[in-house]
This record gives sequence, C-alpha cells and structure tokens, in this order.
Amino acid sequence: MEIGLNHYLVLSTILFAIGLIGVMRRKNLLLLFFATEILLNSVNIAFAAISHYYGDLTGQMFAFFVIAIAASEVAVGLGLLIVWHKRHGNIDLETMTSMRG
Amino acid sequence: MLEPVNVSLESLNLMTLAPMLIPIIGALLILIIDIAKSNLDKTLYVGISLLFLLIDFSALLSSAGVFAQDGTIMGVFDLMLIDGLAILSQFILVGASLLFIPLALTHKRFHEFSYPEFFALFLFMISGFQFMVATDNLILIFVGLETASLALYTLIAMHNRNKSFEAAVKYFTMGALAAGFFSFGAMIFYALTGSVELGQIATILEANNYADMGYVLVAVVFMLASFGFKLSLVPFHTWAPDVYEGASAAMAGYMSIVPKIAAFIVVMRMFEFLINSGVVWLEVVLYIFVVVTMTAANVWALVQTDVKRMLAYSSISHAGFVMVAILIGTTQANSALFLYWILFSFTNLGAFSMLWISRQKHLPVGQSSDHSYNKFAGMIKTAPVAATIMGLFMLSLAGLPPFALFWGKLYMISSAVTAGYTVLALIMALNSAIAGYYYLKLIVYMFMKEPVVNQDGTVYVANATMSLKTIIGFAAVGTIFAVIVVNPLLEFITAFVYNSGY
Amino acid sequence: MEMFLYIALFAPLVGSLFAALFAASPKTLIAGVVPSLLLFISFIASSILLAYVLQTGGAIHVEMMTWMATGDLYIPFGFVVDQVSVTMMMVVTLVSTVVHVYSIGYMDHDKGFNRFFAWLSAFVFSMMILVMSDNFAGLFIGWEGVGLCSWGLIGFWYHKESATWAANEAFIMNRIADLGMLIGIFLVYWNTGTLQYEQAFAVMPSLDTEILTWMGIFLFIGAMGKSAQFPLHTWLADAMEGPTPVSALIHAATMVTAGVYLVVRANPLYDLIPDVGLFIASLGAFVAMFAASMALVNRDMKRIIAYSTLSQLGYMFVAAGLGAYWVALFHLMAHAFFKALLFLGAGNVMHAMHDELDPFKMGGLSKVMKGTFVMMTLASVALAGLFPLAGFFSKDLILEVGFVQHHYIIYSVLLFTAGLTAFYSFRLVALIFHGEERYKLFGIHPHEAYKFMLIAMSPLLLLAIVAGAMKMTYFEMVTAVLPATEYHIHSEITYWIMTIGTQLFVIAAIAFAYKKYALSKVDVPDGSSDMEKSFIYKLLYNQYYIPRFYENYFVKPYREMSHAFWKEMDILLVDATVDGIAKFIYNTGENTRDMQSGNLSTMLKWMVAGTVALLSLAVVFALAVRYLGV
Amino acid sequence: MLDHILSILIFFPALAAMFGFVIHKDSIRAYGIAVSAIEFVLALWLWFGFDSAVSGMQFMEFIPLIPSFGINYILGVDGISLFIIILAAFFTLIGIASLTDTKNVKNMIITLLFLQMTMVGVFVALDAIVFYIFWELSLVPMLYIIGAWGGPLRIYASVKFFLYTFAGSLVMLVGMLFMAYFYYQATIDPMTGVGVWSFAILDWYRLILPENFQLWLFAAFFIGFAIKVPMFPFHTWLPYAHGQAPTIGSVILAAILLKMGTYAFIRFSLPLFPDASVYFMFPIAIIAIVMIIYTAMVAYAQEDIKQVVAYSSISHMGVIILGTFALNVEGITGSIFLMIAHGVVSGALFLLVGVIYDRRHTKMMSEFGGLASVMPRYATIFGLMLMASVGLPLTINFVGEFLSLLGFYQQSHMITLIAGTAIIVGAIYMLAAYKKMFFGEVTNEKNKNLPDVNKRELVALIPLSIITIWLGIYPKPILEPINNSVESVVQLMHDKAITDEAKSRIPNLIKEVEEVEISITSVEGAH
Repeated sequence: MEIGLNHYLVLSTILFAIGLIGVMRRKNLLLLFFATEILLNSVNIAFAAISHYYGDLTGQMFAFFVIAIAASEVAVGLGLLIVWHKRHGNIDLETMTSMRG
Repeated sequence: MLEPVNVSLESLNLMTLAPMLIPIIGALLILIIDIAKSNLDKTLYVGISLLFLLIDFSALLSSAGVFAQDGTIMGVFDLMLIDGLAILSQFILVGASLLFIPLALTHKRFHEFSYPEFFALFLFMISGFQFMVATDNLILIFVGLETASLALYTLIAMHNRNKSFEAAVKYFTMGALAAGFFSFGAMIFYALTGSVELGQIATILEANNYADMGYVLVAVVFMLASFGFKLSLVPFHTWAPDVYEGASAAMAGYMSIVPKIAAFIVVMRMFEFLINSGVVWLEVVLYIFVVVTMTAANVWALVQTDVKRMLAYSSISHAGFVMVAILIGTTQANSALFLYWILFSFTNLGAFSMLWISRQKHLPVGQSSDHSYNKFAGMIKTAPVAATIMGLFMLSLAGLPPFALFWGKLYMISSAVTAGYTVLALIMALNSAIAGYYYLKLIVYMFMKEPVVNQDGTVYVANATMSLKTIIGFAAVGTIFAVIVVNPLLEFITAFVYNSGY
Repeated sequence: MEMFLYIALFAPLVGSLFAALFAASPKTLIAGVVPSLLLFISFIASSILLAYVLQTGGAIHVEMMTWMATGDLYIPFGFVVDQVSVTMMMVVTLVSTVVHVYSIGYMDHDKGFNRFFAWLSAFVFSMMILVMSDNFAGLFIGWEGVGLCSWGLIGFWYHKESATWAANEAFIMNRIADLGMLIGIFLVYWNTGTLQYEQAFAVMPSLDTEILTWMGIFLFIGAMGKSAQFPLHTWLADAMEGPTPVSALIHAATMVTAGVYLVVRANPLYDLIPDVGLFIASLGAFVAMFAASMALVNRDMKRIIAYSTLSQLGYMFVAAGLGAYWVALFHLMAHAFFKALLFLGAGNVMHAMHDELDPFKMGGLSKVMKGTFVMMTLASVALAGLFPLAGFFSKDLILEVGFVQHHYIIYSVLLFTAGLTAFYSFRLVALIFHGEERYKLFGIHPHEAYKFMLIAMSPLLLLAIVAGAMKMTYFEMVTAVLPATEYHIHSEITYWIMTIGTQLFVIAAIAFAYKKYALSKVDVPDGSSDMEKSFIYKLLYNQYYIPRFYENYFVKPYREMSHAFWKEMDILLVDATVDGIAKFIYNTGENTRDMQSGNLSTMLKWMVAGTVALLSLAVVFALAVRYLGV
Repeated sequence: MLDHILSILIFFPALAAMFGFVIHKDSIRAYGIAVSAIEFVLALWLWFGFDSAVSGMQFMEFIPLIPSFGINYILGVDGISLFIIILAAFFTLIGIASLTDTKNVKNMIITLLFLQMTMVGVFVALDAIVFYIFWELSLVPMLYIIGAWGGPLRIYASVKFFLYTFAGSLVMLVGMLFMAYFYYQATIDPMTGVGVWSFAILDWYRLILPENFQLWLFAAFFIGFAIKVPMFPFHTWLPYAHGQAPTIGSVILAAILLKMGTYAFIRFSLPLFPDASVYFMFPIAIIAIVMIIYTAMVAYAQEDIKQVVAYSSISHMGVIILGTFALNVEGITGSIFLMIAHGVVSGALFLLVGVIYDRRHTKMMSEFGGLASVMPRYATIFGLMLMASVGLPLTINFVGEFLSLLGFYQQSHMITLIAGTAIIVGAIYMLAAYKKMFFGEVTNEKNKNLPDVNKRELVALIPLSIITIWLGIYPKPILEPINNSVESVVQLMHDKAITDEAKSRIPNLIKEVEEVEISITSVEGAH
C-alpha cells in the first residue's frame, strides 16, 4: 500500500482530534499546553504533505512559521505557568476560578 | 542550478512596510535604552512610544494619500496589501494606541509600567496587528496575529495580580486553541486551492464554482471559530469577561477595541467574498452568531455587579452588533463598521479610562472587585464632574443621541434596513434597548443613590494625572461633538471602503 | 338696546365677582347687597328689553365676539333677545332678585355668606347665557355653567357629607344628560353645518327624518338631565341639601326649567318630529304622576316641594311635547313664581324650626308666622290650580291641550295628578300651619322671619296671584316666534264641565288633606301605623327604590369595577406583563450566567462545542446541497 | 435675530445651564428664573413675529450636519408647534419660580434648563434625526429629576420610564431609517443610479408610499409615539413616573413631555401615512376609548391624589388621540388645542398637589378632608382646575375636548358617543377626589392649621388660572394659527391618499399646498 496524501490528511485530522480531546480533558496546565502543541503539529504534518502534493513550497513555509510560533507560545506559556506555580504552588486548572459569572 | 534571485527594490515597494516597521524600531530602541541604562522613569518610555506612534500615524497618512491617488498598493512579493481597509483599520489601531499610552502615566505606581519591556511589547503588538490587517496572506495574518496575541498575553500578565495571571493563562490557553483552529482552517484552504492568499483562494474557489462546498465549509468553520474567539462571539466569548476583569482597566479598554478591529478586517477579507458568492450557510450562521452574540451578551451584562465586567459583556455585545456589517457586506455596512468602531473606540476607551482613573492600588476592604457598582453610588455628590463624564460615556454606549455611538448605530441599522434585513434591524434596535438597562444602572448608582462605600470623592480620581485627564477629556469631547466629525469621517470611510472593492 | 342686553347679561357676573372678592373673608353685608342691587339692575334692563320687544315685536341680536372658529365651524358669543328669551330673562332676573334679597336675611348667620352670593350670582349669569345665547354651543356654556353653580350651591355646606354627596350626584347625573346634549349638538353641526339656531333650524326641514329624530332624542336627553326627568330625576330631591334659597331659585324656578326652554327653543326641530314630541309628552305625563305620588307620603318638607317641582316639569314637557310651546313656557313662568314663593316660605319655616324639615314635627305655626302662612297657602292654591290664581290658567291650559289633541290618557293622568298635587300641597300646609303645636315637644321656639324677607317675597306672591291675567298678552307676544296654536275646546259645555269638574276635584282633594292632617289628631309617624306598613307606602316612601337600585346596580359596580381595573387589570395584568418581559430578560441572564463558570476547562469545552456544532451544521448543509440540491 | 430665533430658543437654555455650574447655589434660583424668563420672552417674541396667516413652516433654519447621509439641522415652526413651544418655556419658568425643593437646587435648575432645550428642540426639529435626538435627550434630564428627587420607588420609576420610552423610540428609529431609505429609492436617478438620502420631514411629506409599506411604517412609528403618549396598554410607566417624581417633574412631564407623542402623531404619522392613518383609525379610536374610560375608572379607584391626576392625564390623552385621528380640521385642531389645554390644566393640578405635599408630605387622600375650610384659596384654585379638567365650558379644556369629539363624530357616531363618556367618568373621579380632599369636617389634627397657598405658589397658580379661563373664553389667538397649519396638513393628507376610503375619510379642503410628486410602488430588497 502506498502512503498517499489522504493518509497524511487523515493522520493530521486524527492528531488534531486527539489534541482537541486533550484540550478538553486535561486539568493540568502543562498537559494542556502539550495538547495545544499536538494541535499545531498535526497541522504541520498536513501542510508538509499538501506542500509536497502540490509541489509548492508555501505549505512548508507555513509549517515553519507554525513551528516558530508554537515555540514562542511555549515560551510565553511556560513563563505564565511558572509564575502561577510560584504563586499558588499548583498548576491545576480547577483552582483558576476566581472570576466567574 | 538555481537562478539567482533578481529582485528590484522598487518592485518590493518597501514603503508598504514602513508603518509596521516604525513601532518595531521604537520597541527595539526602548530595549536598547534599557540595556544602556536601566531604572529610567516611565515617562521616557511613554514619550518614546508616543513619538513612534505619531511617526507611524504620519506614515499611515502618507500611504492614505498614496491610496487616494493610485488605489491599492501591493508590496514585498505581493505579501503586503495596502488597501482602504488596511489604512482605515491601521488608523484606528494606531489612534487607539495613541490614546492608550498616556494612560500609563497614572498617579499611583503600577507594576507593569515600571518595566520598559511593557512598552516594547506594546509596540511589537501594534506592529503585529498592523501586519495582520495589511495583508491577505494567511501566513502573514497568522504571524501577525500570534505576535500581537503573545505580546498581549504578556501585557495582561504584567499587571501582576492573581487575577491578571489567571486572566492571562485563560486567554493564552484559549488563544492557543484558536491558533490551532486557524492553522487547521488555513490548511484546508491550502489543500483545496494550493494557495494561502485570500485573493487567490477566492478566485480559485469561484473558478471551480465551489465544487468542494463541504470542505470549504469546514475551513470556514475553523476560521469562524478562530476569529469568533478573537471577536468574542458567543460561544467563543468566554475568555472576554474574565480577561477584562483580570486586566487593568486601561488594558481592558484597549483590548475591547484594537484586537477586534484587526480581527474584523481579516474576517471581512475572508468571509465577504464567500457571502457575496452566495454561500447561504455562512449567511445563516453569521445571522445566528450576530443575534446570539448581541442578545446573550446583553442579557449577561444585565446581571453583572462589577462595572468592568459589565463593560466586558457590553463590548461583546457591541462586537456582535458590528458583526452585522460582515453579514450584510454592502459598502454601506462596511463603512458603518469603521464608523461604528471609530466612535466606539472613543467612547469605550473613555469609559474604561474612567474606571482606570478611579482605580485604587489595592482592593478596598469589603469589596470583592475593583469596580463594583456600589463603589460608584452617589458619585454625583462627591465627584460631580467625573460622574457626569462617566454618565456621558454610558449614554453614548447606550446609543443615546447625539453622542458618538448613536451615529454608528444609526448608520449600522440603516445599512441593515437598506439591505433588507428588517427583522435584524429590529433585533438590533431592541438589543440597544436592553443594553440601555445596564448602562442606566451605573447612571442610577452614580446619580440617584446615596454614597455607601465612598464618602470621599477623591477615590474616584485617585489615579488622575494630567495625562489621564487629557485622554478622558479628549474622549469626552469626541463623544459629545461626534456629530460634527461624522460627515467628513463618513465620506472619508466610504470612499476608502468603496475604492477597496468592499 | 344692545347696551341693556349687555347690562342684563353681565350685571350678575359683576355681582358674582364682587362677592367672590370677599369669598375668603368673614361675612360682609356689602357682599350680599351689591350683587342684589346688580341683579335688580339686570332685572330693570330685562324689563326695558321686554318693553322693547313688546313694542317692536322684533328681536335684538348681537354678536359679541368669536369663540371658536376652526375648519367650517364658527361659534360666536352671540346673544339674542326675542320673545322667548326675554320671558326667561324676566323670570330669571325677577326670581333671582327676590331670592338674593331674601338670602341676605336667610344666610344672615352663615359663615359662607359672601361665598354664597358669589355662587348665586354666578348661577344667574350662567342662566342668562343659557337663555340668551343664539346658538347651541352658547346654550351649552350656560347649561354646564348652571350645572357647576348648582354643584357649588348644593354642596354649599361642604362639611356635610350628605350635601357634598348630593352635589356630586347632581353634577354627574347632569353630565350624563349633557353627553346626550353634546351628541345632539354634534348631530346638528355635521348635518346643518352650523350651530346658530336660526341657520340650523332653517336647514332642518330639508333633512332626513331619521337624522332629525336622533337630533331630537339626543337634545332631549340633555333636557331630561337638567329638568330631572325620569330616570335622571333622583338628583333633584337630593339637591334639597342646599340652602333653601338655592332650592327656590335653582331647583324650582330656573335651572330645572332649562330643559323645557331647550325644547321650546328647538321648536322648529320638534315640530318636524311629532313622534318624539309625543314621547316627550308621555314621559312628562308619567313623571308628573310619578313625582306627585312620591310627594304624597314624604316627610321632608323640601323634598315634597321638590317632587312637586318635578311633577310640574312633567306638565310643562307635556305641553312642549304636544307642540304647545307657548303653553309650556307660560306654565314655566307661572310655576316659577309660585314655586319659588313656596320654597322661600319653606325656608322661613325651616329657620323658625331650627332646620327641622319634618312637617309632622311642626303644626300650628300659623299663629307665630302669619305672613309666611298666608304666602305659602296662596302659593299652594296657585300650585293646585284653583281659580283665579296663576296655576289655574297655566295648568288647566295644559290639560286642555291634552284633551284637544285627543291624548286622553295623558289628559286623565294629568287630571288625576292635579288632584294628587292639591292633596300633597295642602297636606304640607296643614301639617305645618294647622293642628296641634307638635314642635313644642322638641323645645323649639319658632319666630317669624325678618320683615324685609317677607317684603322681598311679596312680588312673587303678587305674580303668583295675577300672572294668569297676563295670559293673552303673553300669548300675543310669544307667538311672534312660537307656533300660535290656540287650544279651545270646541263645545262650550264640555269646556265648562271640564273646568268646573277639575276645580271640584281639586277642592275635594284639598278638603281631604285638611280633614286628615289639620282637623284630626296627627301623630309623629313612628312606623307602627298600618298605612306605613303597607307596600304602597313603602314603595312611595323609598322613591320606588330607584335610588337604592342606582346605588346597587350602578354606583357600587362602578366602584368595584374601578377597583378591579386598577388592582387586577392595571397592576396584575398590564403592568405585570411589562415587568414580566423585563424580568424574563433579566432572569434569563441570571439563569444562564453559570455558563461562565470561570473554569478554563469549561471554557475550552464551549469553544470546541461551538466548533463541533458549526461543523455538524456545515456537514448537514453540505449533504443537503449535494443530495437535495438545495 | 428672528432668523435664528429657533436655534436661540433651543440653545440659550443649554448654554445658560452650562454657566449655571459656576453660579453659587444660593443665587441659582434667581438665575434660573431669569434665564427661563428670558426664554419665555423669546418664545413670546417668536409668537409676535409669527405670521398667523401662513400655514407653512416659518423661521426655517438649515445647517448641513451629515449631508452625505441626508441628516441636516433643519428647524421650523408652524401653528401646530408654536404654542407647545411657548407652553414649554412658560412651564419651565413657572416650574423654577415655584420650586420648593431645596435639596440640590442647583442640579435641579441646571437639569431643568437642559430639559427645556430638549423640549423646544423636539417641537421645532424638521429633520427626523434631529427630532429623534431631542426626543431621546429629553429622557435624560427627566430620568435624573425623577430618580434623584423622587419618592421611595424613584429608581424603579425612573428606570422604567427611561427604558420603556427608549425601547419604543428605537423601534421608531428603525421606521425612520426605512422612511429615509424609501425616499432614497424614490429619488434614484435612472441615469446615475444614485438616490438622495434625506431625513427632512418636509421632503418625506412629498413621498407617496404604497399602502402596505405605510401600514408597517405606521406601526413602527406608532410604538414609539404610543409609549410616549402613553396609550393603553403602554401606559403603566406613567403612574409610577408621576407618583414618584417631584412636583416639578410631574408638572413638566404632564404638561410638555407627553405632548411629544401626540405632536409626533400629527407631525409624522398623519401626513406621512394618510392611508395607514385611515386604516388604523378605528383600532386606535378603540384604544382611545379604552384610555378614556378605563383609566378614568382606574383613576377613580386611586387613593393617592397624584395618581388620580396621573391617570386623568392618560384619560385626557385619549381624547387628544381621538381628535387627532378624526383626520379632519376640527378634530386635529381640537386635539392640538387640547394638548395645550391639558398641559396648562394638568400642570396646574400637579402644582396644586405639590402644594399640599409640601405641607403634609403625603399625597394620600384619606389623610385629608375638609381642606376647603382650612385652605379656602387653595380649594378655590383647585376647584377651578378641577372644573377645567372635567371640561367645563369657558375653561381651556372644553374648547379642545369639544372640538376633538366634534371632529371624530364625523368619522364615527358610536365611538364618539362612547368616548363622550369622558365628560361623565372624568367628573366622577375628579369630584370624588375633590370631595375626599376638601369636603367634610377636618378630622385629621395635622390639617387643622395648614397655611393657605403662599405667594410663591400663587405666582405659579394665578397665571395658570388666568390662562385657563382666558383661553377658554377667547381661544381665537391660538386656534387660528393652529387651524391654518392643520388645514394644510389635512389637505396634504387628502392629496396624498391613495385608497378610496382614505380619500373619502379625509376631507378635501380645496386648498393649495406644496406639490406632492415623488412616489414609489416597490422597493427592492425590502421584505
């Protein structure tokens, strides 16, 4: 069986779904960040595959930018996470409910 | 053997980059100064920021002049697209930023403003938004969006309170999810058309007559979700109240204006060709979004006990109101969007500044939030001028003539009427009436109740300095005398929008 | 002549305003004297006008100024003095002058002396407008004006609950009728294009009978209220709560006759619609007997006279309804004299008896109050219609009219009523002036009224006696504007039989009254006698239960309905709906705000849920497009 | 100066109010009186300069505001609006002169002056949006007056007043936008495909709309106006507003603000939508009947004298509405006259209620009784106003009521007959209230030594009494200009009417008015 574009796309979609589920289910901030990384990276796979399919570099370029942005997101995210942990001693989502209604 | 890349500078048209580069230069300058000598006073950074924003503004003016003469300008491998929308929205972006920066010069010392990084990040953010609106390339939009967003998360967090961190984390996490949605949507568009330029995407889709309607819709769904988040459309709005509450009042006011106008431009570029080529689904969905956002946010705003949170919901509702323009998509509607947003930025920034001016360093004893309604009870007795101005902003937000926002509402509803959306026009009108209640509630507290918490009027101007007062005065004057500027503004906007083909 | 017209009209107004200046200050004699003098001047002016009218046979017509003018409507303040109105003016100014002078004595000790004269003169002014106006709108001004003054005067002793209640009743009941009048006026305007009598009446013959009938009916409804015709009659008896001079002037001589005046004035209209006329006559006959029957048993001196007034108004309407307008007007005039006299006499008695009104508690007063006794007796004789007093000429004439026009039922009713009239009149006289001095039981020391009051009454006495003699002069005068029908019974014998028969019948009734109440011993009724227990007596005594009926079936339901409208409808339905909508919106917010739980996980779920929902919508739509080709 | 007198009339009080901020609070009352007196004199001057023989607009002013969207500052006055303007100036003067509230008197006077600006503005605006601006702005000072100086339920009352009216007028605004759009459609130049935006009322007058559009637009405007009037069943804000408002608030509300609604009917609904006016004539007449009888009954059930007067206002507004929808000269003239009359009388009645409230701090009728002997002058003036209120001839109200009912009689006999019960039911509640307050013995100790009306109160009440009688006897100076303007409105309606029924219901006066030329039959995109 030859691996075609559709397989990549399906993989990408599955990963995206996993990411989504992770985003919804995780209560730990760190794991939540991982889930968002999965989301972005699933898209990268698809971009690379499509790029290859079209023989066009734009997709790969997009993927690079996504990687870069994902990296900076992690930087900012971890920064916030650390501050939060310093102040509260945990990184549990359930404790972040001081504002509501 | 690769051909050597041969690009003439003229074809690059680097001038198109100028407005975005100016704030970046300013930001770098601030960082360099900080490295050279730390612990400089914040006034310096405010001054530098203002300076660069002014330069940015004049650069915009010159590109506006060019646009008025030659029409749309493309540049940098056609990545940059300087059309009327881009120029108008950048005016709003930079203008609102100009109004925001002096708010840093508070009477009380606040943590974030003592860091030069705050101003640097702020300028980076502006440039991010400027990129976002001045292109139709999805990559550049994404990069601009994320640059701005990441800076914004940090700015919120720098307010350095528990609530600010919570707000930043929430905003950040949801933003990351939205970024995922965006990239996924962009991926589908790319898969369908092999291009990431909105113009080309539109051309290709129309060329094959929307053969893959299902996939187009899936892409649209993800884009909608992503920008729904940015524009705080219900049900993607949940971050907004919390973030507004967690951020400083000045920041919240800024957030209610600038990121949204940037998002509106992208949405306009992205969705209007779809609507105009008869994607009924999008029309229906947008209709629902608009109505639900307007109404639900209004209904929630009714029950708030904190003014800032109320204003957060009210901003959501206003965004829903303006979203009507995207749904209708006529020139009049798109012009109404800009008119509305310009007038809204005056008023809303003014309202938030009033909260900002009354902000105390620490939460007063016995109060659960910084700006509870109770805090403003009987304000007319203790701080009459401040109360009057605040009341003015509330009336304007409620859409009471002849204050600023009325004209926006008028033109927006008119565009709905003109396009045949009668029911929508009525819904918009009635929503304004519902909204009247919560704006009125603050007026009632200020003007008709006896003071309960603050017997001393100084608390309402605790944070006042000359610069804050100037900004508020500016906003107030703009709000009252809006009627004078509406006509030139309208003509200007309409010409720009019309000439950009929207 | 115009000057005299204005003097006649405005002198009372000046008097009223003059007295009103002192309204809030303690009693000043001048506040009574000046209006009286002015009224006298008004009387003189009226007399001069009368002389003028008699001499020239023409009318004086003036237009003072425009009142309302819009569209095609043009209403001036216009006044006309013709034979009809001058008669009324004479009656009004004369009786009111007498009453004014009388009141100076009667109200001597009253705190509201000045206010009284202000109201009284204002009343005269309104009445003058009513009779002198040359259009329906002006008539309506006077019409409502007298209503207002009557309200103020009935409720003059405003600290008395019964007086204020009666005042409001009178006003409201009159208003009910006024609505009819107003509609009548509208009908006149939209069909004739004008409200001026002359022009309107000129157009009327060319109009549809149906329209004219409605016009006649609605205008008559107005007349029914002012003239207290059944079923709007209850206010008149209650109006006796006012000071007695008021009763004499307003509720006997002038205001209540306004209805008759209206019908007479509108004679060109009623001539065109004889059916309505017959209805008016029948109602009049009914009221004549109906009211007389109530007078038979009543134990309130003033109410008896009031019912008598009502009854006599019935007579007048019979005449007017049957087209004998001049007869109606003649009886109106004669009646004004003797009825006012009767009331003023009753006022003297009241004063003497310290406001006691029950004649059963009096008796034998002829010894202490000779003058009053003579006057009241003569007035009663006139009322009963005995030769040669005024009533004989005017009232018998009405009987003749009925007879000549072959309305025998009306005739017999009126004849029977004449007997009743004689009976109750002399029942009253007998109870007051003859028999034992029952008042002594109550420790009252009666005294005669001031001399000048009696002198003031004397012109009325004189007229009550001689008015009949003026019949032919009068006939010649008014027939210049009214239909000049003479009512002669064809056979001389029949005429004499009828006249003498009537006189005998009346005398018999008087004799019966004297026998029962003057010559035999009279006890103060305590509800124990057989007569008082009989159904008829109770029915009559309770005024046929009509006031109670009104109270139970109109007033009370109205009050309860009002309350229900307020509490149940306005607050619980209309307002609650409004608030309910607002609350619904607010509660929706309150109930759904938990969506914003503050939990990041939930927020993310909302986002994903929104996306999924959109996705499913998209899929549905895409499938629909593909397979259904929507 | 007469050229700009309308602008001066509008903005002079506003400007004076601004200066008021710097005036010391001890002398603010004198300042307020002076300003409103000047304004009143200006209004009288306007009357003096007004040419009664002209039926059209006078003293027109035009300043482009948003010309690209057809919004311009257009002012003008005709017989219909002239006297309401004078009345507004007059009542502001009287209100300030008789002001007894000493709490925050400075804010009160400044607010009143602002209110005056909006009141005058509404009646002189000839551009729908300018009209709307003043219409909405007038809510704010009133909101403040009720909310800051009112009774215990003041906040509820003021918010209800504001939101209810606000909601209604937003619907009206949508109607206005449609109207402007239709005008745009009708004026599209076939060559360029571009129309003219216009919100000028006089432009709109020239527009003939198809009947179904008229019906919808009429309904949209109706909601805005009906709530303001207020018409049943939209009236429930009024009792609260009146019940809670301070005396001055009630006076102005009853005398002027309510008239905005009825005035707007005549200015907008009738000439713009003649066919719809005829179509809705009977439904509205039935509402008017309900207003007249139902609210009169509710008034009868009240225990609070102020509520009696408040509900009586609604009842009288019913007559005004009826006269307006008579659609003939008599009726409309009558209804405009009744607006003024009701303004004077109900204003005076509220002032009178204020007099007793100042003394006893209660408005419950059960607390009183026998006041006629304690306060005879008060009782007299109250009695006069009461009689005016029940529409006694030779008082100001009668002229209006008579003409209104007379006018409607042409359209329907039965309805007029039922509506005519106004004179009965009106008498019932008013007399009952008067009896409760003034008649009987003085039973309450607190009432034994009440002082009679004082000079300050007389300053307000005497002129009103004089007007009440003067205009009742000699309404001509007012009736004539009104009549001329109304005739042109009626003629315009007749000329514009497209259905046969409307043609026959609206009389043809054969009078020359401006030409009506634009008409549209369908509008694209409007569904």
